Amino acid sequence: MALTVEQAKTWLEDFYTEIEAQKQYLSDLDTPIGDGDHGNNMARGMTAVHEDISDADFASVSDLFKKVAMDLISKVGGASGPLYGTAFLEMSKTAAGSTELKDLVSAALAGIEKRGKATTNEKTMIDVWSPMAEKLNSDEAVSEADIDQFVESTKDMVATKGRASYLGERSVGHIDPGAMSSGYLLKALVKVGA
Amino acid sequence: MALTVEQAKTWLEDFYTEIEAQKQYLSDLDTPIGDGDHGNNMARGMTAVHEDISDADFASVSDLFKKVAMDLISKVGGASGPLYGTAFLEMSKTAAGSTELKDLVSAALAGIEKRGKATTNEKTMIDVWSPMAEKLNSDEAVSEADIDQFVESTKDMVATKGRASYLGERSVGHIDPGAMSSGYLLKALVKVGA
Amino acid sequence: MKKIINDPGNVVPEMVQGLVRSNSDIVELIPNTEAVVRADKESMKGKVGIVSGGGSGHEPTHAGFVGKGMLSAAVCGEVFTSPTPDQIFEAIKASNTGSGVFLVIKNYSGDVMNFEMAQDMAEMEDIPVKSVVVDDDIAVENSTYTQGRRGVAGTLFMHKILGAAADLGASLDDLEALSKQVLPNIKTIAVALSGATVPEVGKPGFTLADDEIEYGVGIHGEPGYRREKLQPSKALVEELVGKLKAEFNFKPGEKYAVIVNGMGATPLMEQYIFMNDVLDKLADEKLEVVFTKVGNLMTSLDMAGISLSLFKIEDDRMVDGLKHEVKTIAW
Amino acid sequence: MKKIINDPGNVVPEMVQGLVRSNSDIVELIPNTEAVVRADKESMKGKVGIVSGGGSGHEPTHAGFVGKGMLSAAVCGEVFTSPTPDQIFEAIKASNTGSGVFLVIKNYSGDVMNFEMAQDMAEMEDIPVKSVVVDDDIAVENSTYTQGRRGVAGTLFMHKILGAAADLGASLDDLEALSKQVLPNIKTIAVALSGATVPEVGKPGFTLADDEIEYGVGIHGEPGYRREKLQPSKALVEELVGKLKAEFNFKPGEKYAVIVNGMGATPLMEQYIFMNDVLDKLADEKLEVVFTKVGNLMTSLDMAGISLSLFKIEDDRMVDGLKHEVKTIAW
Ligand SMILES: Nc1ncnc2c1ncn2[C@@H]1O[C@H](COP(=O)(O)OP(=O)(O)O)[C@@H](O)[C@H]1O
Ligand SMILES: Nc1ncnc2c1ncn2[C@@H]1O[C@H](COP(=O)(O)OP(=O)(O)O)[C@@H](O)[C@H]1O
Ligand SMILES: [Mg+2]
Ligand SMILES: [Mg+2]
Ligand SMILES: [Mg+2]
Ligand SMILES: [Mg+2]
Repeated sequence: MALTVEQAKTWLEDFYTEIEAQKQYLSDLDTPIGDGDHGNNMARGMTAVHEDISDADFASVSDLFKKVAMDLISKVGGASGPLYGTAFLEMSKTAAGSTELKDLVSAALAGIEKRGKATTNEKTMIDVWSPMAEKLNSDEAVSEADIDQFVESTKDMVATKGRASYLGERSVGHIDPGAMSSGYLLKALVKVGA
Repeated sequence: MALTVEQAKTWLEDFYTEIEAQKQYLSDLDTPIGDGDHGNNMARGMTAVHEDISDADFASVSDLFKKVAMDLISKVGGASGPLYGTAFLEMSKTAAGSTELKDLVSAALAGIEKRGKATTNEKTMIDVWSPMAEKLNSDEAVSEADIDQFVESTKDMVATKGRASYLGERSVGHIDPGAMSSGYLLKALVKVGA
Repeated sequence: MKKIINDPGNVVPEMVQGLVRSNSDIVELIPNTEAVVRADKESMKGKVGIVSGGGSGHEPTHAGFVGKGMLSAAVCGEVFTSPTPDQIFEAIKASNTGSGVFLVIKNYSGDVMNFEMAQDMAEMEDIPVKSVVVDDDIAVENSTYTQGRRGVAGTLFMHKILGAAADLGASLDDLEALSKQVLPNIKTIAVALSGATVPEVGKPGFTLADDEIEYGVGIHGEPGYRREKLQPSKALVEELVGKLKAEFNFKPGEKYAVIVNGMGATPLMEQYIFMNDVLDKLADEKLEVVFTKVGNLMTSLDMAGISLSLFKIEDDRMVDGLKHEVKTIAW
Repeated sequence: MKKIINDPGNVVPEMVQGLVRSNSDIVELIPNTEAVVRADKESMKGKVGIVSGGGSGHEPTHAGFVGKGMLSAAVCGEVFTSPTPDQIFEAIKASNTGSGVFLVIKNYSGDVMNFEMAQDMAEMEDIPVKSVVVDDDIAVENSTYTQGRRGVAGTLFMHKILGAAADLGASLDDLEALSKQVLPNIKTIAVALSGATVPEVGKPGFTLADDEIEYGVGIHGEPGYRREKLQPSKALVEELVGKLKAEFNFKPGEKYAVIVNGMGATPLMEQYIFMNDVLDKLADEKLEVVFTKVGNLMTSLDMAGISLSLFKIEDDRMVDGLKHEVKTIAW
């Protein structure tokens, strides 16, 4: 379960393709409980990532992730930019030692939690990353259906962090857009089969 | 055919009532070829006139007209304020000597022409005042139907003065709002039977 | 009609109150009028007064331009309706410190007549008064047989130049001569994306389809010269600068001042994007831009749209006038 | 969507270009960014820099408040989207003349995180940086377990006070202390008449019926606390001042500064009428109003509506700060 540079590139290219396809849907999810830009934000970032990695060679997964982190940090903005940027920055640091999925995902989660000062059950992307890390760390297999279910779980939560928190109870009944995009990212990761 | 103070008051009160009733219609006429305020403008002025004359006594027609002129000048604004104001100011001057209808109307017409630097066939109130003065000066009787026809004649004209002139040829097919309000004024005058 | 007002018939006095009460260091109400005069009386001493005004609904025009270095007083008429002569006369009196008063009038039949009557009243009281009638809107064909062109946002150039000159001590005759020099060199053209709603009327003066614009609309929603589908900013600039070019007969190396004016409901973001395209286009024409201003300066209530005003600079002292320091609410 | 733009994906750079090109005496572009810094470098020498920024679409905020006496630099993010740390870091570097930089951040998760990352970057290069997170929007319930209150138009009080202090030579520590003194005393509440349309989205973020308003809406169209039928200005004032009263716990004789802020599509006429009613209401409450400002200051694109900000003055030096002279595009 260790990620190679090739696999990592495939992962990110698949994610890029998915974001392009789901851009409108992600922004639509962000409309009732946010400001309707999550799809645009992610697409802006992943377009830059795609342009920078598709024809480039990377000596290591760590180098590749560092590039991805920088692109996301400098292109996305909003809340998701620093969160995904920090996730990849932490994964880059970890990948210098290990590219085991459980180590990478745990590092990303720690970065997101630190950056966003949030925890589980606050209706954010953490509610996808956290159960994912947990399963991996107990050496359980994670299916795409599992991830769909992590994403879906945010629907019934009350948002207490990010823009959706302004809605309080009214945020219930909507899937969190950042959870959805994180779901796409992690499903793409599962798919490369590392 | 000389106007008394009582008749003059009746005239102006009738005009006030008519303006109140036709306020919306006058503004509607002013919408396609102007700025849609002629009814409001006239109503603002005639409300002031009504308040100032209904319970007051006037020593002469001249005094009464002076009061009316001042109210119209200071309350109406726009194009119609100075025009009607000047008309009553000139009628006030003339009334010191004669209150014959033909003298009054001729004085008003001269005032309007001077103030507006306009002449007949420019699709303005002059196209009502001018034929009215002409008929009176040739000692012909003027019926309400005659006045309706003066007003109606502005419909086919091209405006070359006032706001409607910005429309050029496109002003054709619409009755001039100032001609309509002048029609009301002169029909009310005919009705008092001086 | 969705407006933050109380009584549609009372919007002007309430607005003027709000304006004066929140800017008492700059303007004060002239008693018993809807006109305002500079609070800084010291700045008017020995200077010719500059008075302007017109219908309300164009805020910050005109009251927002009263203050040291610009207007001495401004008269606020009913919405889109010329003010009355008695109010203009009060503004003239309040602005006269002995050197006379210069009137800046926009070319509408109502404004011209009311200001002329006020001028008559002032002359009867021996106050020397001169005036200029601004007619910068090139959307209207000019002809001696018509009312002629309307006065729109280019009028602000006149206010600024005359205000600066008066501040520096120009006489009434100087100001008249200066106004004649400025007048033929200011031209404006607008494009509207939506009509304006006068509170007492309650519905827009005209309506445009969701994808329609109208070129050449006046500041009271007077009709323009063409309707068409919404265009990108660059195409709007192409059309509007094209019209101005034909009027000015641009020659490479000429100097221009530029105002991009929002009509009321158009965000500043769009105004800056439009200005960016205007500057590109004027550079293509090899013109030198010596002064720029962007903002909601002469609005039409809630109309969406923009007007573009150019001022051809034939004398560099005009630039000094444009840059002369002022203390107003809105310049 | 009816907007004067070219490419919806390119509105920010084109707007920033237009803004900088038409105000080159006041601001200049920081190379390779969408951030602007003061043109007047002399005014920054030996002073602590003040940097703010956020998503675009709030013009004239923030770039319009860059200039001597106010901000040193402003970072323009994508529309309604926090700017990125690298751009903020460039603004910090451009504003640092050796005395450090103070950041004014509005309390949105994105802004806080991006500014924090920029602050980390600056500290790695040994630039001393401190910051304040403004959370003046009382529409949102406050709680340590949530994101907390949003930063909205009351932030302008913070910019003005800190800008004046920095101009007079305050140190980074002084500014931090001052910001802590100001923060609890600024509170804002808004009412929206219509939603804003982000160019890349193409449709309004929310829609209201023809006769409907929403209290408490945020500057990105975040939901408010109640929808109801359109009310007269006086009733809106009653509601909004009522909310502020409950927060401040008004006591007779207290001094307040007041900002009435247009959200973008609301005419100045309505803003002045609203201010007139606000001043009446505050007088009823026996409060003393020591400073007022009215205008489109922190907008939300083409949203119609108004926000009302109060700043409780506990120290008269704050009034000096508010009145301190500045040279900016829009203050
Ligand atoms: N403090 C936080 N911790 C973790 N995730 C957060 C936090 N704040 C926001 N998010 C995530 O960011 C997503 C919104 O991203 P986006 O729409 O791109 O940014 P913005 O809210 O600035 O418009 C949310 O759906 C949520 O998953
Ligand atoms: N120069 C003029 N001479 C004569 N009548 C004029 C002139 N200009 C305008 N009018 C009259 O004034 C009327 C418009 O009045 P009104 O709507 O009250 O003023 P405004 O045009 O300022 O809104 C026109 O219908 C026309 O009859
Ligand atoms: Mg969002
Ligand atoms: Mg009219
Ligand atoms: Mg009118
Ligand atoms: Mg956002």
